[in-house]
Amino acid sequence: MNTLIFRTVAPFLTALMLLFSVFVLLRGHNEPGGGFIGGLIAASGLAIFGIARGVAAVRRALFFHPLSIAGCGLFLSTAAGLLSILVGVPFMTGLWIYPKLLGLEVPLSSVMLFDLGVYLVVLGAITSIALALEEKEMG
Amino acid sequence: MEPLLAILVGLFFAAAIYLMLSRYSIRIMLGIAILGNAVNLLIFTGGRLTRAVPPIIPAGLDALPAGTANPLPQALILTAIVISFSFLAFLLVLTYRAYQDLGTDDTSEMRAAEPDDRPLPPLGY
Amino acid sequence: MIAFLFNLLLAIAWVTVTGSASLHNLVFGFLLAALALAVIREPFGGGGYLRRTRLVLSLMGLFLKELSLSAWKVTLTVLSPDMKLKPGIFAFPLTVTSDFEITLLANLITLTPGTLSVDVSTDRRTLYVHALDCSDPEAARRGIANGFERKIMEAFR
Amino acid sequence: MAAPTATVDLAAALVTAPVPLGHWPAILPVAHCITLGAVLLMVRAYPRLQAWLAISGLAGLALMDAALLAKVAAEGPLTMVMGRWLPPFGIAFTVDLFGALMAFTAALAGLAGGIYALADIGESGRRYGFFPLLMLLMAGVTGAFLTGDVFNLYVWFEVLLISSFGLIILGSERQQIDGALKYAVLNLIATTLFLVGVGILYAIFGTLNMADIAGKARDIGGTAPLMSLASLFLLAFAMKAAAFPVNFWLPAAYHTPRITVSALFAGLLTKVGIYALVRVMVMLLPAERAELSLLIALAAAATILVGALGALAENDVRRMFGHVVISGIGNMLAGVALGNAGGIGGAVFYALHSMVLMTALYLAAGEIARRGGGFCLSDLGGLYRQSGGFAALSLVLFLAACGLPPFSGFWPKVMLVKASLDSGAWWLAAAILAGGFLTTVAFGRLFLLAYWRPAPMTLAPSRPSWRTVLPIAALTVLTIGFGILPERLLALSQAAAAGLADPQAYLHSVFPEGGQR
Amino acid sequence: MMAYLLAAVTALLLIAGSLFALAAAIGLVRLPDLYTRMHSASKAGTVGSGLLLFAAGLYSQDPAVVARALAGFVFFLLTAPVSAHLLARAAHRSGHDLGAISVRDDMRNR
Amino acid sequence: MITPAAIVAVASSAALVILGLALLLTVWRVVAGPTLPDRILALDMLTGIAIGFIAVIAVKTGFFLYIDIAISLGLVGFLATVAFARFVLSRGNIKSPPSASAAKGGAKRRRAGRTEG
Amino acid sequence: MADVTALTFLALCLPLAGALAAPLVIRILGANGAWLLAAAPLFAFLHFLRLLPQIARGQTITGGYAWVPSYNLSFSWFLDGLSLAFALLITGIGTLIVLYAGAYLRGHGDQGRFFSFIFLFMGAMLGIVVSDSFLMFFIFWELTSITSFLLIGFDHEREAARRAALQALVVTGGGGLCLLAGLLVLWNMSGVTQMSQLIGAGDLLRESPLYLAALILVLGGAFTKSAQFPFHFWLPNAMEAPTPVSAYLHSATMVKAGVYLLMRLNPVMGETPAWEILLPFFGGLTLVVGTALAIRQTDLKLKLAYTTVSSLGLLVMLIGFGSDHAVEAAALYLVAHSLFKGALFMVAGIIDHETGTRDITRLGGLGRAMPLTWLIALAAAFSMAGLPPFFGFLAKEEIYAALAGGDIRAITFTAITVFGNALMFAVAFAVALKPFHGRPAQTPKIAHEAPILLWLGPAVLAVLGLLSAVFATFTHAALSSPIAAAIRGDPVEIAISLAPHLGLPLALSLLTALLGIGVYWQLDRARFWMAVFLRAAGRGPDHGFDLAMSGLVRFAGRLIRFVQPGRLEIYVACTFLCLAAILIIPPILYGELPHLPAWPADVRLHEWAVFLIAAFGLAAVLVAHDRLTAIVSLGIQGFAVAVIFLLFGAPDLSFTQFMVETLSVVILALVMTRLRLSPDDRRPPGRRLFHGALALVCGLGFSLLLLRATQAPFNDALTAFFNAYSKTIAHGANVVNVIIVDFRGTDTLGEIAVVAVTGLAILALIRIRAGSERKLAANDPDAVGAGE
Ligand code: NA
Ligand code: NA
Repeated sequence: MNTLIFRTVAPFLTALMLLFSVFVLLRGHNEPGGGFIGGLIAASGLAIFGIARGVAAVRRALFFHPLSIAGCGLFLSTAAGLLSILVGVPFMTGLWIYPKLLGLEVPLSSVMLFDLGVYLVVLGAITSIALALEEKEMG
Repeated sequence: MEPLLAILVGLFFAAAIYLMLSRYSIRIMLGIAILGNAVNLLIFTGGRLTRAVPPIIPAGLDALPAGTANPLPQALILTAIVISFSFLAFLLVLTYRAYQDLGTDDTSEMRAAEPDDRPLPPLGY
Repeated sequence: MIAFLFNLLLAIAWVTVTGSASLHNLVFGFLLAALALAVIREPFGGGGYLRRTRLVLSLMGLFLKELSLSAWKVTLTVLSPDMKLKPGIFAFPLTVTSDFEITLLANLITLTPGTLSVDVSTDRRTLYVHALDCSDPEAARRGIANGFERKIMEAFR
Repeated sequence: MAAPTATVDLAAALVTAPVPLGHWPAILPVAHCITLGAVLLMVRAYPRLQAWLAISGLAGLALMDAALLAKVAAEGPLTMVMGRWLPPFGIAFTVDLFGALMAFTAALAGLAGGIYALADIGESGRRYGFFPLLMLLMAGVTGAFLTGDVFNLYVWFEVLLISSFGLIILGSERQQIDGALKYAVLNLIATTLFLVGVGILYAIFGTLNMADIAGKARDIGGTAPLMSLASLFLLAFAMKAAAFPVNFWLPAAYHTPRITVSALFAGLLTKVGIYALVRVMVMLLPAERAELSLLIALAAAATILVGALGALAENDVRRMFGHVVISGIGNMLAGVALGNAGGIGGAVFYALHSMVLMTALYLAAGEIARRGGGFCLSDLGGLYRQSGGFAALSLVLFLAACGLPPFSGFWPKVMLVKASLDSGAWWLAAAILAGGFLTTVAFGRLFLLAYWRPAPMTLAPSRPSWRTVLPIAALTVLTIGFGILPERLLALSQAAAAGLADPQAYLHSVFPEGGQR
Repeated sequence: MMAYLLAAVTALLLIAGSLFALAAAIGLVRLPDLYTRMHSASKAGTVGSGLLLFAAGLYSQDPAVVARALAGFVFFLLTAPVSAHLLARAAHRSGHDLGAISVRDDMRNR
Repeated sequence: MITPAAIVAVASSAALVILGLALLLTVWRVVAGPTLPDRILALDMLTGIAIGFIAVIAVKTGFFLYIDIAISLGLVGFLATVAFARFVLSRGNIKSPPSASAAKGGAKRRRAGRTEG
Repeated sequence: MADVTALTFLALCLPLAGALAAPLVIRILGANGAWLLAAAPLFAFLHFLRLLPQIARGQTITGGYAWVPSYNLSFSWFLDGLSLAFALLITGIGTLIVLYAGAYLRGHGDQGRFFSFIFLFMGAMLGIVVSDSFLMFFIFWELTSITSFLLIGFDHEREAARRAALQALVVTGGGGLCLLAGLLVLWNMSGVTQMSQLIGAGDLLRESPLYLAALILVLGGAFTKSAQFPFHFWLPNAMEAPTPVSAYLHSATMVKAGVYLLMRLNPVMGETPAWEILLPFFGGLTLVVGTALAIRQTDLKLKLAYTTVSSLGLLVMLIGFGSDHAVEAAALYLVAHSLFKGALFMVAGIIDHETGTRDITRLGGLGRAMPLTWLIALAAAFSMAGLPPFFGFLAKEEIYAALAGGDIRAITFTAITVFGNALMFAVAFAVALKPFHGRPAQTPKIAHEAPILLWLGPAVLAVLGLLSAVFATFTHAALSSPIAAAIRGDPVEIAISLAPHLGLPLALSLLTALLGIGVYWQLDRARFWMAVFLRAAGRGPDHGFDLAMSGLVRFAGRLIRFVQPGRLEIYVACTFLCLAAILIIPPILYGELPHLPAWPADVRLHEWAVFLIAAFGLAAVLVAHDRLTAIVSLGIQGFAVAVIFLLFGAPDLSFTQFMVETLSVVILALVMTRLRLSPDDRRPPGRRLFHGALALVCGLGFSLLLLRATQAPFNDALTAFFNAYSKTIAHGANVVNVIIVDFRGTDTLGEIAVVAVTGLAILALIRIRAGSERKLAANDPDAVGAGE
């Protein structure tokens, strides 16, 4: 949809949506949200970008093929589960560390890694679908 | 509350099934979309209903106070929603491909895999 | 420069949205925003905005006022028993030229009373506007040119 | 957020005892498959690397499953609760003999399919994800066999289902699209019914852990709609397994994809349905199974006969084999219907035999087409003259499929007929034998027409490729091995059946303290 | 007293917002053609839901919620005109003419 | 004694009812059309009202976390409208002969199917 | 004496070793490899021969190894007079056949393969007669069916051979399944799994209510294998096999398996009315039909084949009689038949081999060119005709002695036997005289005397036929009496010898000979009248087989096209019909209907509104006449569900539902863009009504089930657990999310696997174009759609 207005607005919207998606991802553990919804929002943002500026622009922007991103996410999630073998606890046991970063305690956990994986999978897969459909549309 | 929801669930199932009984792939897809909702509502109701108290532990408390909604069915449904969404997406694209390649949305005309004129195997030896 | 500013804006947006105004959160938000922007880096070629912040704010003020009015007017229109409408699409010759300015103008027009941007011509010289009251297109054109368009040019040039 | 400060009784929430490394085999096969699937997804652009990763990964999976089987056979059921949460709160992977046997056999079939794919799946198929799909299919199959949680079972079902969707359309021929649509819609209905069953089950039991359910089902009976629930599960799994009268999706679709895919489907998918049926009906709801046994037996008999007749009626070799798969499902259902040790043991043995055999049969069908130029009986011929070795392999597979000795199909058939006669279901025994007879006729005709009959035109001498011959030959050797030296497998099947009929060991593995709420 | 004031303002915002939304809906039903209906939806509708969001933010007395409510509102402001533009443009391009009541269409002769 | 909470409760209930009415009217437009863009517009509007609905529920229940749902709904609602606009555009000109647009995709045209969506 | 068990096992394995070695040996040594290969059965024969004295003393030999202990099955054997005699015949004649085949198939490209099959068959046959365990017996039984399939179809390029092979497989394989059932019933009845243990269980079996069922099943196996009417037809067709196969299968082995089984079971199942009616009836019938058909044939092998049928009938008849004499007669005839029929088949093969034809009407005067063969043929024919001084004579005398009696049954069967024997007499000389004397006829090949490998086998058999009669006392002691004892279940002394004895049997023999000469005299006329008669009687079961096969395929085709019509709508309707039944019937049948719930009192107004909107959305989807209305209505019900989630405390669900519902609608719209389709309901009204009713029933069923399930008391232990530990241990305030990523994270792992695969699958679906694989194979660079 080659309209000047949409082309101009889309990047801002996409950036906002990506930002919001990370926000939703990170707070999911305590409030509604999480990796899946975050991923959906991010993918929606990229879809808007793609509709406005073409699939090629999104592909350039992502650098990796969306499915590789999904694969990476799946890998991270499984890895988050497998980490526990190092500690001698069962698969998928939540592991938490609290490193001090610039004087502030930052909670990091395998659970977050897992949710990040979910986010990436959803982002990658849905973007891949959207781009494939969109590309077809043009062709 | 559950009886009312049970009736609604029945309606959802009935609508989904009626749509899926159609010959036309688009109506089948619509039916599948509704079917997913029907099942989710069923699981939701099956976990018993509580009004408007989300299972989110308020700041300052260590555990949920009594009277909050049952979180487990919600978690199950979340998984189910995602899965049924994935399947719906796949099926939609499949329908599109089927229409493109087979030239029809009428499933009773989609006979590439099982044509009417399938021959019998040779009867001799 | 634009990238940096927009980045900072996004970081501030992050801080407000997350509701934690610590330095860490700002830095984190800045990083995230940078990431988000990196994804859509193409549109940010050059130019600068910082010095026009005041003008932007004034534009925003005008806009909010117009928006409130607009909603009210529409409400009145639809609730009036006989909607005396003379709708139509008129062409508005654009003075602003950059993508950003045209977009901003078009959106502001949409959000103001009785007008709605439908399209920009391919040569980017004309904006087609739908108006609920199209009995006097010239007046409408003048209103836009002296209102939003002028303010935009002030703020962004 | 800060580290938790509140004092919590950890022992009431977590498995506090250290988990030995020896428990990891319960989850590793699945984690391995998913990890590898993820990696393959990332290296989709490098087909050669993909192939080698996938094959070595599948071999690794087979080794892991073998180790798991050995462990379970030696020490009894093995449980690992994900996330250390006490059962039934966390998801437990509980591996008993039944699950371990199925998983191991599935891995073998998957490995064979993977090797065959090297020759069968072309460039575009690989680029669009054959190997990642295969790995995730294996993840779904293995997960389904190993999990001890009903909802988790549903999830693995879906993983394998969507992977199968992906596999079935690789190639995108018209036939494939048509077959895939039917396959997808009908299978989706089946999994949805399964999900409904899980929802109702949760509404009734308030738990999802199989051991927990197995323990509670015996108390709850009579106060809850367990018969309706059991019937629902029966329908859902019967559809998955392709039992008559809900078997239509299988012949509608199995002949359309690439032959490797058909082989994997035939070997794995319906067996997962049977697995779930056995797990749920025999272990979780035994009283309800007994009530429904007549219905199941009728369905079994009909499935056997319709499948066998279908095999006779098809001109396309792949469709014929599809009906043979169905007929086999009928045999397994018969075992479930009987429900006694012989019946369940026979069903288990049959399932294992069928996984190996059906994979091999479809791979052989691919080889038939490669050598004979097509799948249609009316055009085939001369295969015997062309290669005696391949004809011999095929013949062994055919005979095994007919249930003739001394190949693997014989033993489960004997067990099932014996079990039928023991419980007085002579008509079921008759159906099993009649099915075997009709299958024999069908395969006899196939051998006559495609192998013995002179070729309609001179066949080009085919270049044998180790990628196609090795998997078929290896599976054939297994078939012969199971036939001639059945003791180990038979003993394991019977032990698995005993474990299902009396799940005390299973329960104990999940609840070592015996504590259940 | 503050509580009453807050409650009153919230109540006012709630009622006003929902009324705006209702007005937009009425407009959607009453206005004669697509393009006029768009005015109703893109203005009254946006303001209506914006007011309701703001009411929620206000009543929560939590700056974070207020900020989010505002962010949401801004987002609608960004998207509403774009979607109106896209829809109007698409409709016009695909041959949906202005209603009979219209007096002028400069786009027709492009 | 009228408490502040009661005031808000009454107002929010009233708002819910008003919004419910608005929803019904909008739904009517969705179903009545008459043209495709009309329906799309109505659906867009429906999203907007739903956002307001969620905000009111947030007030009513005191769970302000619902606001995030409203925001995301705004985001994807926009996406839906964009997609529908594309749909309208790609359908081609409704006034030109239908065969020109329907031939796309190489698929056989439905005998009885209606092109108007 | 070396370890008998190990040696016996070795002897049993020798044929298998031969099968494996044969292709290699033949490839290296050519046809002369037969000498080497013959060593395998010869050694086995010698081993069994060594056991003869022990068995003759009335002992039995058992042995074996554990095989499938968990099924109480061992690889075990049981040798008594009967099994040993069979083992000797199988290995002995087998040795001769191997030599014979070496010459007969000299230069044949597949000779090695042929030997493999023959050895496999030999091993299977040996297995049948020595097996102690039922299951092992059955396994070998089926193996003979399979290997005979391969042997009969050896000339597979000829349709007739393929047909005959399939026929044999179908008939004997089908019978085998009957037998399996019968054996399992026997196992069930007696509780034993070994033949040797069964012998003591005779009374138990005969009194069991399952006796008749078991008998019929076993007879189903035995009659098909031993070609009893009406299953006789496969046997003559099996003459499509090369002559060595015919000679082997139809003299001492394959077709005798059924007879062996009946003999084996006689002590435990015999002497009951059913046994004594069924066996003689079918045996007698088979005797008559077989001889009659034999007369009609002009093909040497077919003539012999039909007499095999009648001989088998005779044996079955005798076993059915079960008297001492009958059993003795059966034992004698068993041996005699094996010897003469093997010899005659080989002679027929020699004639065929040397002249190129087997048609009796085209042969004559061969005696001059092939005197030795003629001599052999005459010797065998004498035995077959029951003339002294051959073993056949003893057998026939004993048969008549057995049948002699006063009652009508005896007279009838005597008449039948005399008739049958007379015809066999005629056939014997038709085979042994017609081709050899008279004017030499033109044959495709010029006849010469056969090479040694060809005549050696028949010569040995013919000589044995003579010697065994001459030294009858020794033969009886070593062979016949132990056989009879095994059949009878008691020790038996057979006394008959060539020594002159007057009496009714001799008179009957004379009558038989006279009749036989008469028939031989009028052979051409008899053949003509027989043909006329058979034509009048209609086509036999052989033609019926063709009809059955094609009918079966046609029926199956019709059935499968009915149950597998290829229309998705029918599949779906069938599925939902099953669903409706499952949802409605069990609750009614098992009293699981819910009790009537109290009407919920506290439903609020806006809740009603949401329910209504949901229902409205559903209705709108159903009646939508165009795609967008349908899609948008779909969105309405989806939104309503999301709001329901919101109203009942599930913000995460609501969140996700909103997102997913919107995205579904988006994808629907994107896809619809390219599908110019109408979602209109284009069903005829009747179908609509049916579908509507079906859908409503299913919906009602789900409602009832859900209602009933929620009326049971709820166990919320899981929820309590999650609520208690979500924050304290898992560090998350949003319990739902903690469940998703921690408590039940494995579910989510599977879920994202689904999502990832969906991405991949859809990409494949969109990108791969039909035929791209094919194009790629042809190195077409444009094959895969847009590159990545
Ligand atoms: Na999730
Ligand atoms: Na708007």
